[in-house]
Amino acid sequence: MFIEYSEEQTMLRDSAEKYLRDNYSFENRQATVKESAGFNADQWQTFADLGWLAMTFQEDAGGFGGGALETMILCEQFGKYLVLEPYLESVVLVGGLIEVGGQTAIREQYLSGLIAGQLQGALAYLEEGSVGDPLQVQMRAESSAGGFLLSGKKTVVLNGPEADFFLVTARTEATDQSSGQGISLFVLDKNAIGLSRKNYKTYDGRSACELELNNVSVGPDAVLGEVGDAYELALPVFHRAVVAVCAEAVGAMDALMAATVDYTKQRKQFGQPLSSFQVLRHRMADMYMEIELTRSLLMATAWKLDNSAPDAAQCVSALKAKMGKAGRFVSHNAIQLHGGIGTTDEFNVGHYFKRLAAISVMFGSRDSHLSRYNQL
Amino acid sequence: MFIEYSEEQTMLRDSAEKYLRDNYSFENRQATVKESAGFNADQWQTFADLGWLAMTFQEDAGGFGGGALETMILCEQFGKYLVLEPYLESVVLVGGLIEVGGQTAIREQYLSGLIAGQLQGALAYLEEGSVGDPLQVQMRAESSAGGFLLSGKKTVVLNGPEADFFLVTARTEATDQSSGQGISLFVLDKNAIGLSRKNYKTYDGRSACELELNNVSVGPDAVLGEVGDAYELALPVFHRAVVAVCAEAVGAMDALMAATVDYTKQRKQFGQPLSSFQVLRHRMADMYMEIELTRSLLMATAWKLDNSAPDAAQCVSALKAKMGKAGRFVSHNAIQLHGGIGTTDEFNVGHYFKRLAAISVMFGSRDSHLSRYNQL
Amino acid sequence: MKDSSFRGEVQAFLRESLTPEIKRAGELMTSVFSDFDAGLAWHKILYKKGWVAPDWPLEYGGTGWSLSQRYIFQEECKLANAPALFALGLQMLGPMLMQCGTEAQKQQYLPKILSGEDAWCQGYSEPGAGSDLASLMTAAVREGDDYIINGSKIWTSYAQHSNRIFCLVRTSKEGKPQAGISFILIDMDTEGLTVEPIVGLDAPHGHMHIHFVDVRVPAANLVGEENQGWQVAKSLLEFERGGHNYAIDHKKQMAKIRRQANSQYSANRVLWKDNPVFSAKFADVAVDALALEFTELRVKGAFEAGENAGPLSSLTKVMGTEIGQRFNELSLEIMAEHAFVKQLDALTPSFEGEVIGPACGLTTMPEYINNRSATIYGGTAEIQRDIIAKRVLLL
Amino acid sequence: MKDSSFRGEVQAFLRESLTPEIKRAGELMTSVFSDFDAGLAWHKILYKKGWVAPDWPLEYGGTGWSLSQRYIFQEECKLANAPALFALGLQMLGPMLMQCGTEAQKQQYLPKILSGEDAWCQGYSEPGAGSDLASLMTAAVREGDDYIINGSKIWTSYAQHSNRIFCLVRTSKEGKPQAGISFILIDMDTEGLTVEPIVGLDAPHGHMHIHFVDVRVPAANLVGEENQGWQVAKSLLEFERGGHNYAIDHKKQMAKIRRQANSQYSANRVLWKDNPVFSAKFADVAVDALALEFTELRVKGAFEAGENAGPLSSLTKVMGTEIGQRFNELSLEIMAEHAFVKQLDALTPSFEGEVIGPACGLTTMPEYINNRSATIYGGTAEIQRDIIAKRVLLL
Repeated sequence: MFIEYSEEQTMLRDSAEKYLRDNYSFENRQATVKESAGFNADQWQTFADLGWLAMTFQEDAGGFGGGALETMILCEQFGKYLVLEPYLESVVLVGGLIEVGGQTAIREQYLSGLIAGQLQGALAYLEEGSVGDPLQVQMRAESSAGGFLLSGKKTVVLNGPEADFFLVTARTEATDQSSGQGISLFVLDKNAIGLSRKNYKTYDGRSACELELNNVSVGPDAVLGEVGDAYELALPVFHRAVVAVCAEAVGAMDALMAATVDYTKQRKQFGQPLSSFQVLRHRMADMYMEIELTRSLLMATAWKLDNSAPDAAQCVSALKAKMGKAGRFVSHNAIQLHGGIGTTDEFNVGHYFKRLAAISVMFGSRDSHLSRYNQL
Repeated sequence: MFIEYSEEQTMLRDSAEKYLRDNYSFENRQATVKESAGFNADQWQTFADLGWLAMTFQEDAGGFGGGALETMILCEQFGKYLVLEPYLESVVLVGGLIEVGGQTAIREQYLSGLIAGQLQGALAYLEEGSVGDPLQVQMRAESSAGGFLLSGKKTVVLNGPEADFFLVTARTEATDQSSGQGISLFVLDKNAIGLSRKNYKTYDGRSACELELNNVSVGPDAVLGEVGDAYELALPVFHRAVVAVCAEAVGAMDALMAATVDYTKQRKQFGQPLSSFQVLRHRMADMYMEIELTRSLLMATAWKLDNSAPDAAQCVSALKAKMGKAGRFVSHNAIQLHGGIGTTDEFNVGHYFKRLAAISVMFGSRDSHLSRYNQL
Repeated sequence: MKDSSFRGEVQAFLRESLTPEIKRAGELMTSVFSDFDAGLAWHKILYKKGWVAPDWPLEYGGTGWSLSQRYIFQEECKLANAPALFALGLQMLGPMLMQCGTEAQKQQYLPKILSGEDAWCQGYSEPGAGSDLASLMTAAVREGDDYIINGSKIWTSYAQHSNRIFCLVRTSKEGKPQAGISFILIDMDTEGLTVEPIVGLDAPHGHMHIHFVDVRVPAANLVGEENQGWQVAKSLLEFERGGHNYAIDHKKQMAKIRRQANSQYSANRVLWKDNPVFSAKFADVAVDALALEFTELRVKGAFEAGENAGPLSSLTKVMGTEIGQRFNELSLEIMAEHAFVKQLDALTPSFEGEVIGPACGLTTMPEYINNRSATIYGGTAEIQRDIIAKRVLLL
Repeated sequence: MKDSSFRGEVQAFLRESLTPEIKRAGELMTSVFSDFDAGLAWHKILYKKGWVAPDWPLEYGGTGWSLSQRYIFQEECKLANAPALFALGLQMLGPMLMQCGTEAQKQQYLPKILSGEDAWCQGYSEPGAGSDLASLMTAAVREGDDYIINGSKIWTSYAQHSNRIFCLVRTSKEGKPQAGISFILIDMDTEGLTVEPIVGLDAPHGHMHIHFVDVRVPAANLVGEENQGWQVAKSLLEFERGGHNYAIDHKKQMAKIRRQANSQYSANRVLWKDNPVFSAKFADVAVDALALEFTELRVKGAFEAGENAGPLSSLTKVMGTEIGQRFNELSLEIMAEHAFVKQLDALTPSFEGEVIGPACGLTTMPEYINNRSATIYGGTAEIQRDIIAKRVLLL
């Protein structure tokens, strides 16, 4: 398995890199963070115009048929430039779930809008007290007049404040509360009666909300996939999402590595550049090794997902576990080597650090993936 | 809890240090290793003459009434000079068990001989396949004519080849095989009929044996403590033994630290002493910190055992866990900083390393103690 | 008094005197600093009780407690969630004035440090001089009975709340860089002195950038001789390194993690506290924290015995801060996405709104973020290891 | 041929050709070296099959396999417990002679490396020149058509089994230390050359100390020009670093640990494989090993694409050796006291006695011991990190 990029893939990477370098400065990014919207709508429209949002959907859904490798290529650049726009939330997760599970009507209603940048989605699957175990779903969906009545709460719904619609997990059967069986996935309009949300910002500069449903009524066509089968349905989408965030992490780590090398070459202490101190040189060598090892796992995992390799799921867990370790090591040391300035808001280093902190715990901690790695 | 040594304790440490410095050279030690006996009988006799073997026994047993602190003080010096003589096996373990559990006749038969250096004992408690769980005892002790018939095998009986008698754990009740209940401790003469042994050397330069019992008959007076109660009986003795080996480890780490500092100051590479390379300086600083942290735990644990502090058992597990980490870090880096010469037989560094490797897994691995630490 | 009954007395006092809002300020600390107002309120309560400066000699307003009692007092305060006092006057300048100050300086400043009337901040670091303090450039030029000061200082914590600052300034460019430095006391309202915030990563308690433009300070405000400031500062740094009891901070952190692990679920419907891998990791750090606690007690024991405990003080700084950071990481693992929610207003003790998500996760992310600087300020972890190599191992 | 059918062919060959004793030698390896005689026997079997030098060009006796096939071959050999070949001729000297040797040298030496008739050892390190190879002192002085060599070499592995040695010697003291070094081929039976064992820590396979007293070597044995030996050696070192597939070693180690964890008990009657903390630690290292495997494949992919994979080769050396050491530690944790038993005779493949304790623990301690040197020889882990900082990060 020697990975080679196709010409199209190389072009995608280069054009994404060039666009973001020219049009996504850290200063503008920080200005966006300070605004109430979670991201910049013009940027999002441009992403759509560039075809990025369509990239990974099947051709019959209006996409370009890309796979995990394309997701990886884009997200690596998003990570490098600390892109705030909700590609992960709206495209990878929500778009991905609708594509695999949506009936024709739902696909038609939402997919083209997502791809065109005109609709935003958000996935609501976490609940208070059990974010470490997304199978502990207490949200109830009771059968009612052919449809369902949904009640309960969801927490930390990323991109929720911007979403036109939500995908919500709820328990349709009274199975064991931590079982993967009996969970269903519903599409809900943001204006559904009985739905309320409380919006806030996150430490990594995005927006999220708490969601409360109070007897929200939906029709039977609001179910994605089969009733009770959300876990099986969502698994491949979550695999793709892990590739997306780990690619973002690799891009962020690359940026931190470059910044740290630059800074230590310029900053003098005790009459010498920091980069002349052997301890710091070795620290940077260790950062480099952690990044490259993660990159190797990332590339292999994306390739294996696209090729349906039998060990693809195991690689996903290996990747997420490795990213957790590498992300901490690299970001902590990037700050340490920058000294005080690395802890200020005006310097980009701390913002990469916060994003890596978030990614490190999303979709399962390092330990939970290590334990899955052993079992798979 | 600010530990201060008494005058007697300071004297004990100074005199042990002086005796070993003057009389226990590495060259002589290595000559002993190459002989068939596991240690030097003259040294052992001198240890007895100096009162070291009597130090920690109660006065009514012919001892000086010392406790865990005295054990620690002696063993730290033993570690520093890589002493081969079986103080741990014969005095701390076997002597300690007889003192807490032996009936008058047994105490009279063995204790004064142990203290005088004329008798050697060995504890046989490990069995093949389950050295990580000493409660998995398969050795059987069946009641027979008022006494017991013992059958089964024991593995890695340290000091076994030199022992005049053995303490052997055996299951007297058909309780769950990993239960602490139902295990009894027996005294056996080395010449008991049905007892056979296979002697060998260990990597850290000591002697040990496999023990096989085939219907070995013992009287009811051969039981230490109550029948079925060996676990409770042995626990405080094992606590003392953990202090002993960890003190030995601290002494060994001190010796490695000093050797590494010396060597790196003398050895030149690329025109400079190794000690001028910042990476190696920091490595040595880390070695120092690991040693001092372990030393603090060691002193506190010994003190708490002597004062029957409620958290003494928890400190024992903390100590053993910490020692496992520190011993590896210090010995691995001592070798690394010595380079090739650290891997040769003629240099003492590798021998400290091997002893620390052994101690790190004795009486439970680091992880098993971390898990005990949480439970205690 | 026996330690146990002393402990009882401290506990009783804390039960009585810690108001809910002051206590809340202690709970909500996300760095070594607490909410300034709450900290000051607590300072005044302690002052009234006569317990505000246990480390000071009795003659200057100390308590006369033994080292052991002082340790117990710190421990009980921390575990009862008393907020940290803003300590630069009490822990740094005060002891130094007792040693190097003139009689007039002592009489003028010490009582006001004790009472809380004066709040002192510290002007050491400069934009060009971080760890390499000796290269500082802020100049003090003698003019008659005054010095005229020009330059700037950074990372000055709580300068916005302080009415006075103690500074290192350059009074000579001759000789070694350390040789031309002086130690001087400045009123914050002196003309030409301005304060500008440095915006931290979501840190509710900012550090400040201080600019000096022709700031005129009486020469009588010099502590020690001109050009002797380095020696003065050095003794302070030693004090700073040796004086803090990290093990007590760790106990507070561990208590918080236990609360989190007792209420939050990891995979397979297992509470984090029952997750064996998490447990082992927690025990790993807890064992190091325990080893550090006993090391800090060894340091105290050595002090009490009149020995020099210097060699161990870089160790306690390095290990204390690194262990604290490891606890922050464990906390983040448990709280996971709950820690993403940014609610800075809820971190002020007077906040009366509703907290989003589990309350035990409110401080997780800002603590994790803020605590990265613990291995940077006061001598980086790297510099501490350099010191151990040089001064302890004599390499 | 498709990779999968190639793999099948290799497996079939290994099933047929690996005799129990040769296989036993592979199982009993406790370092990168295997029992010399068994390794040589295996060498001759591979030679007969035409598979002894897959990395060599076809014209010199290689196999013409793709990189991927060569990787599969290595992997299958290792996992079938084929012993390591004594590789200094095949992996080091051979490729270098193809590049820098004269036609006569190629004709004289390459066929005998291939056949196993010649066993080559390496004379680089000296007592005063460990990592700092450029400071070597062994002198070669020209005298007519010969060089007269005086000095000594250490850490020469399997010199006792070798009939030839390639050495770096000093032919000039002018200029930079690297400038005066030459590369020369020496017969081990030359007068004045003596071999003395360096006793290792219970290592069954010793390293040797070689002394040269007026050893006369024909000048025709120089490889490359006089004083150009550093360039020759440097290309070899690169080769050594990039050439080894550590991930394959790790798979063999993991298979061994799984056997141990499936048969040995940790506390509370739990097999080690079912101990969640051990499992997590094993997975932690296994994930790094997997990441390294993919990195090695990236290196191969880059080679195949004609790119320079140099930057990653220090990485694979550092991580490959450090991961291997972490596996050794896990193994020791499982085997615990069983690993204490010293039975060096049982480590030779011809041993017919009874093994004491579980057979799966026989190699645990000597592997743990021997593998400490993996981060020392061939450029220490510290030097590899220096190289990454300098050449990759351009610091």
